[in-house]
Amino acid sequence: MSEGHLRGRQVFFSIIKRDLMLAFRTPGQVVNPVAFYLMVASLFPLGIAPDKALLSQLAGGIVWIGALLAVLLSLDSLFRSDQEDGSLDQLLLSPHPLPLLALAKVAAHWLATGLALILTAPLLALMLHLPTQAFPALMLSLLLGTPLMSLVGGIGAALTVRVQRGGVLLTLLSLPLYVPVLIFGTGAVQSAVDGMEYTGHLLWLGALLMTGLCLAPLAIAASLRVVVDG
Amino acid sequence: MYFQDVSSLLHMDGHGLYVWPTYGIGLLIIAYNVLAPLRHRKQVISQIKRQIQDVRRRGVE
Amino acid sequence: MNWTFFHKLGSPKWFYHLSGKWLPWLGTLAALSMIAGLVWGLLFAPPDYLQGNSYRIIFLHVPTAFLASAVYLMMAGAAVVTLVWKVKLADVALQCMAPIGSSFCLLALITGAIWGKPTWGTWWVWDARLTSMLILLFLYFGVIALRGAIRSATTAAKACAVLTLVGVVNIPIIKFSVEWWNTLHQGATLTLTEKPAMAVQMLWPLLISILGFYLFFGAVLVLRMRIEILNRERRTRWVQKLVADEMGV
Amino acid sequence: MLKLVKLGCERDNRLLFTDLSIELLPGQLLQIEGANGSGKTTLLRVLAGLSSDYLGDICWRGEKLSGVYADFRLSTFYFGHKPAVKHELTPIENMHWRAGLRNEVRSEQQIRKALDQVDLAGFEEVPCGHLSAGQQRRVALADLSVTEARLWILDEPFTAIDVHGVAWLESVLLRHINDDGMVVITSHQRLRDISGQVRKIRLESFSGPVGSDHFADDEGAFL
Repeated sequence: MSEGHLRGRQVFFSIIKRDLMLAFRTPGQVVNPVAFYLMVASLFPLGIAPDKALLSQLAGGIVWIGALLAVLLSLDSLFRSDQEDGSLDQLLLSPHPLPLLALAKVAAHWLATGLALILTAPLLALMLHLPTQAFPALMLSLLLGTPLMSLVGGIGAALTVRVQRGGVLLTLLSLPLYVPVLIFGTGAVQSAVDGMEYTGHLLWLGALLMTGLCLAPLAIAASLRVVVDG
Repeated sequence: MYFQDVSSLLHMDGHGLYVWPTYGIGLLIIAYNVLAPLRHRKQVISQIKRQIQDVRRRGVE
Repeated sequence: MNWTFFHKLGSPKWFYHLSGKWLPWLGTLAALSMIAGLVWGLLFAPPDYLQGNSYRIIFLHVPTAFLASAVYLMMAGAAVVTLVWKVKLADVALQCMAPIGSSFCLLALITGAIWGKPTWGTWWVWDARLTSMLILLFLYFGVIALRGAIRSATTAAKACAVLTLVGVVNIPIIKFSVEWWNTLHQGATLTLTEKPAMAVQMLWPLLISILGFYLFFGAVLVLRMRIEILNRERRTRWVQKLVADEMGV
Repeated sequence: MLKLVKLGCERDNRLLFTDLSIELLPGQLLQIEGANGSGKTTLLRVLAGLSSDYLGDICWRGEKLSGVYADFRLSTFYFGHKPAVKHELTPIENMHWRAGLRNEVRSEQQIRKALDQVDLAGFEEVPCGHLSAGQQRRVALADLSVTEARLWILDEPFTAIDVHGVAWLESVLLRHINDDGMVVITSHQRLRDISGQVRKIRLESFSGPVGSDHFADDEGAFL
């Protein structure tokens, strides 16, 4: 082959660069999840009660569940846009390992949406009167949690890529798998609110993230091969 | 039998109100597991029969 | 890897005719042992010194709870066989196990909830086992929904197999995190986990009804598989002949 | 190089084609004709390796595909029904990521030359969403003059392309075949000036016994 030979690393970053370009060329892809996140979080005070004491207890859960739903909302288009214009076939036909490319897609999705959610989380926490000593815990737990959500949700996105109106099905498939992430994430914030030590929760979240980083791309690659095969 | 008569069996000193409905729902779900496949079987058989008749009619023409 | 003996062994036609022979026996055996276990537990077993008669729900709750997770593990086994050796029967089994497993999971949840009322005064207890059972029910619904959403049969088979395996990998993580979450918020008082010390007269009916439910599961699974085989193999000669004979034409 | 041994495909209980055996040698073009729905696209997707749901064997350089999968991937170029072109990206960006995926690095200058050959000279910086369908397909086809893949699998490349484009595409195919490349193509178009090494097959002739909706009884143990 010619000298123009790419190692895995370069393809990984070229896919991420491509997807980020796509994300910033269609601002809706970044802005919509953040807008959704703000709206969901501001529904709770309207729905429950605006008083400070109650809200500060619920703040951690609301911020986390909002982030989870926002990630799920944006995951639907992760592979669907590629499937619609035929580039998913090119992804599968690349000599580079598919799990690596799947990881690149998920990483690009996290950079485009996950980070944006993490940056807006403090604003929401303020609105929901989250005690200030819990802010670091919230940011750290979201920093570990959102990539995990993209990874696990990616499996559901791959399985439902060719299903018409697969968005709801994607939620149905992914939510049960999000339970451990949610438990450890909100647990970290809650124990920070109570002034207790929260590194244990973050360690568990980190362990789950490592497992997800290793296993989820394999599952996504397998799902893509199976679904596109039909 | 542990219970002297039918009325104490139904009453189960206060807990009958929970035990019997639970078994009722249990029976319902067990019945569903048996009847749903049989109903589906009738459907599949009739579809195959219609298919056979079509093939025969096409064969006759 | 087309092992010839496996070819015959795994062929739907062979399975249909073989199961036709012993299904009625399995069915009656299941019915008998279920009736025996439940009647014994309901009528003859003594009440529990602590919970009185409400514990009799255990003869329905425990078997269905066992079955709910056991069936999902069986589905994972069938999923592996479907993906690795691509055996059609394994996919038929996977497809038929899901609705049965979910119905048992639902029954386990309902019985667990109703059992909570006399014991703790609330209809639903966020107990560790019940909560993970609830999430298991969502996993079941996920597999069933995915099966219905994908049209082409072979893709649906492999996609559901992948989803089942992803689910089975997550079950221990979910169970652990829910139990951890439960002890964090509730403390150990409200758990159903440790069964009350079972006197012998209570243990026997429980074991028999567990056996009965497992046999019942086997019988209903084979029943559904036979029907699904007819549905999938409707274009083969043996199915058309079978139906033609039944039509008496 | 590419040998099909008794290839058969069945989709949704419909037998598309069966025991299709053919060998494609370097320097040959295989044109697959057939009515719509006769399984042409399925056959190409099977050849490209997108679908593993087929009977029979595919051999590449004498060995079974599963053994030489990586090498086969490196030397194959697939052009599907939908041109894999991102609407928000410009033709140049599209060619960059497509080349990267195929494990080839192309300089800016090579890409601009390729785009120029497909008559997209002034459109290099225009997002593909603003280009016409024909132009978008030409962006994907521009890869042909850039790729080093030996085997080209093209699904209806001539659709939505104007006369000038057709002439260019035929010249590229001719040049590829002359330096021992291989092409599998589905098209209703008669390929005029490369008739020398063209082999034609009609898919309908491999559709197996007519009206064979009864399958062998004990077969069907496998998915």
